[in-house]
Amino acid sequence: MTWHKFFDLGPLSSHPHNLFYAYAAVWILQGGYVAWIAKNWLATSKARR
Amino acid sequence: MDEMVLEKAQAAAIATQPQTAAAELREVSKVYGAFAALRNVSTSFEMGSCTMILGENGAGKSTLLRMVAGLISPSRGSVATFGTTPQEQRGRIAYMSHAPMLYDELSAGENLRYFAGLRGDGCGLCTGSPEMALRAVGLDPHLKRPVGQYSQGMRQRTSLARVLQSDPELLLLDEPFSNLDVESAEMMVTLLADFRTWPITSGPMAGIGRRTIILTTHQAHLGAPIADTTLTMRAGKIASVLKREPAI
Amino acid sequence: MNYLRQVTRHLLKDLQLEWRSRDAINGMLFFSLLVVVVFSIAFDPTGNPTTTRQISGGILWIALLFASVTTLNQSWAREVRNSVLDAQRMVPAPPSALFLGKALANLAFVTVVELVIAPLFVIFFNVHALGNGWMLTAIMPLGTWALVVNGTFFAALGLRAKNRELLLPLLLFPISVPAILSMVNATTDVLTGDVDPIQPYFWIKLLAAYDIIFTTVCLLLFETILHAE
Amino acid sequence: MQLETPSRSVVPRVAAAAWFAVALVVLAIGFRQAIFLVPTEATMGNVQRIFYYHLPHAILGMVFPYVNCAASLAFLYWRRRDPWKALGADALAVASAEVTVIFVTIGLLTGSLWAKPAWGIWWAWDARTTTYLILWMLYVSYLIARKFSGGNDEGHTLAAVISVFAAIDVPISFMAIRWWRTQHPAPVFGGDGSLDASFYPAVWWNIAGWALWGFLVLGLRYSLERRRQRIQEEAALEAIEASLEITQ
Repeated sequence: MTWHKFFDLGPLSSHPHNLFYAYAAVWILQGGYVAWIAKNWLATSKARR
Repeated sequence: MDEMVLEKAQAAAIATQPQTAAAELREVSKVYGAFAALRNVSTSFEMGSCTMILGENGAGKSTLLRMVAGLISPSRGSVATFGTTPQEQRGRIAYMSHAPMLYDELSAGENLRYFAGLRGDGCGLCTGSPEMALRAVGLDPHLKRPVGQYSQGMRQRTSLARVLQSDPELLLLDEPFSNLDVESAEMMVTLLADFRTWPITSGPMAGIGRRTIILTTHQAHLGAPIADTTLTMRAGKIASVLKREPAI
Repeated sequence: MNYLRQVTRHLLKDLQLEWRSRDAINGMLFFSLLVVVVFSIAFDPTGNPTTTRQISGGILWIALLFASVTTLNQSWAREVRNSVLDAQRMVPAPPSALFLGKALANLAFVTVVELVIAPLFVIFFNVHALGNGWMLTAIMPLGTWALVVNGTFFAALGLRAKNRELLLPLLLFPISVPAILSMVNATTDVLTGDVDPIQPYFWIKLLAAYDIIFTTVCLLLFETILHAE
Repeated sequence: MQLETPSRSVVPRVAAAAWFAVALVVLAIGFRQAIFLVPTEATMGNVQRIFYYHLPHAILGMVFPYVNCAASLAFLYWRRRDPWKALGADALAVASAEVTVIFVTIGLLTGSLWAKPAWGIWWAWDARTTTYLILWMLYVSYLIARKFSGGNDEGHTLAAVISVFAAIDVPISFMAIRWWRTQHPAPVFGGDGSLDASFYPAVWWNIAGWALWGFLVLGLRYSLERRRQRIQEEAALEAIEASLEITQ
């Protein structure tokens, strides 16, 4: 498999693009959660000063 | 022979716990979020004393009382009643709040019989029956009306009967005179003064201990006749302690 | 022995309170009646008798589940009124007796509702058991107890929380999934009678196991939540 | 109270950064294996590669609930004995519950994206998906209940009790749903049971990578909660030590 195929979103009636969506969803959710933690971490740092 | 053993046990009890206070708070704080209801309070309530706690709303009176009753635990510090935790001494402590703590749908007699039953069979015999307790506070034990239809004064008296029938060695009263007319309040004071003279007949302090009362109030003049210690609280701290001979 | 006597005292007290006020049973009765009627409007039971037979077990339990949720919060509300709960907490007796007494009282209330609703159910949905009808005498109490024991516990847990009306179903429904699965399947199997008779036995056993496990956990943890303050 | 001197806080930060780097490297290797190196599955084609991200999340989603249960039991044990340790256990409990929800959400989402090409439907009520949905519901309701019951000690206790219930319920509902679904026709699940050895590198690297990531996130969330608790403690201490504003 190649990068080109990975990002190939294709027509919506077939589902090869689901692979991309699945990987993207994983990273968005995991990354978003970590970002949320980081945001709150900074907020607590401010609160302490 | 039995008497000898008993006397020895009593002597030992006196020897080992001469300073045991009825209730003792050591550096107690209670924090709700960023609000401190109690702030580093240390005090003790002598066995046989009657303490009146004065203070404004939010001064921490009720919190202190509920803590001694074992209903809330301190955020910091420790509370001891009769040398151990309040939870272990439930049978010897009674607590009466300004809410009646009775079921509205049941009559006074039914309420009291229910609570007397919950204390188990051993206690029921020594305390005097619910009927006696109701007579003591001046209510008709055969009254069929549910508590929900009582007047405020009658409810308060029923509430007092509920705590008295459990024969407590440490009696905690939160605002017992609130919503009472002067006459009822004076009657309650007389009852409490009488209660202090009752001998203790069971438990480790049988025959030697004396009953302790802690009450909170706004109306200092009502509690003054029985109180030998007046404790004033302000913003979660004890502002002053005043000891004197009680009038009654 | 003494413990049993305590439980009986709490139970009798709750029955007496309910007898004097009657808010729980009346509310539940009407509520479950409403659910049954709404479902019969939505599904047209006379037109499709087979489908009705297949889904009526589920409808019956959903009606009872929703009805008991409305009551379970109320059953603790009467302890909170006048701060009686403080008096209960000061009593030198095992707190689990209070819980058990109240759960048994709630079981009695829901059973009364079942006894009234069941004949109505038969009339409205035109169902009768094609399998072993007597099995319902085991399924109904076991299923009701599964709902009531956890429901009473979570209602007590939500006592001091905000949004406590919402909190109870929120906790009760997910936790009750295995029980709901068992009782609905067992009831459906009995009503349709088209599976081999071993199947409902299996669900009854699972339901009984669920009851035993969660009753034990509730009794063990009730003291913790009563004195959580 | 001096909380964090810089010298003390450097070590965990460096460790966390190193862990983060390792996790990213392992995940990169896992990604390369899953997308480029492992052979394409014969019947499903490239879409099958979702599996390499789906499986680690599904497995780890079953691990964190046990962390949550253990932490809650620890909280209940320490609650009266050592409040600060108990708060730590509570922080771990909330962190693991949130991480559980994140992982199970991803497991459900990727599963659904795979189910569409594999089975032709987005959602099949088969044993596995149903049990994961129940798992998800249990921990979401745990988090909502936490929110409702307030951030005080009482709320933590109630949350710990709910967590124990959820942890007991998880295996029971898993069994019940499995037994339930075995009598119904369910979509046949081909793949992970009979996985060819040539797919192993992608599976193992990704499981390792996501486990490293998951426990790191758990640690980060835990220390964030710990930090919040410390700020709260400071605020409480300040409230206790605040001087009386009333002139004596």
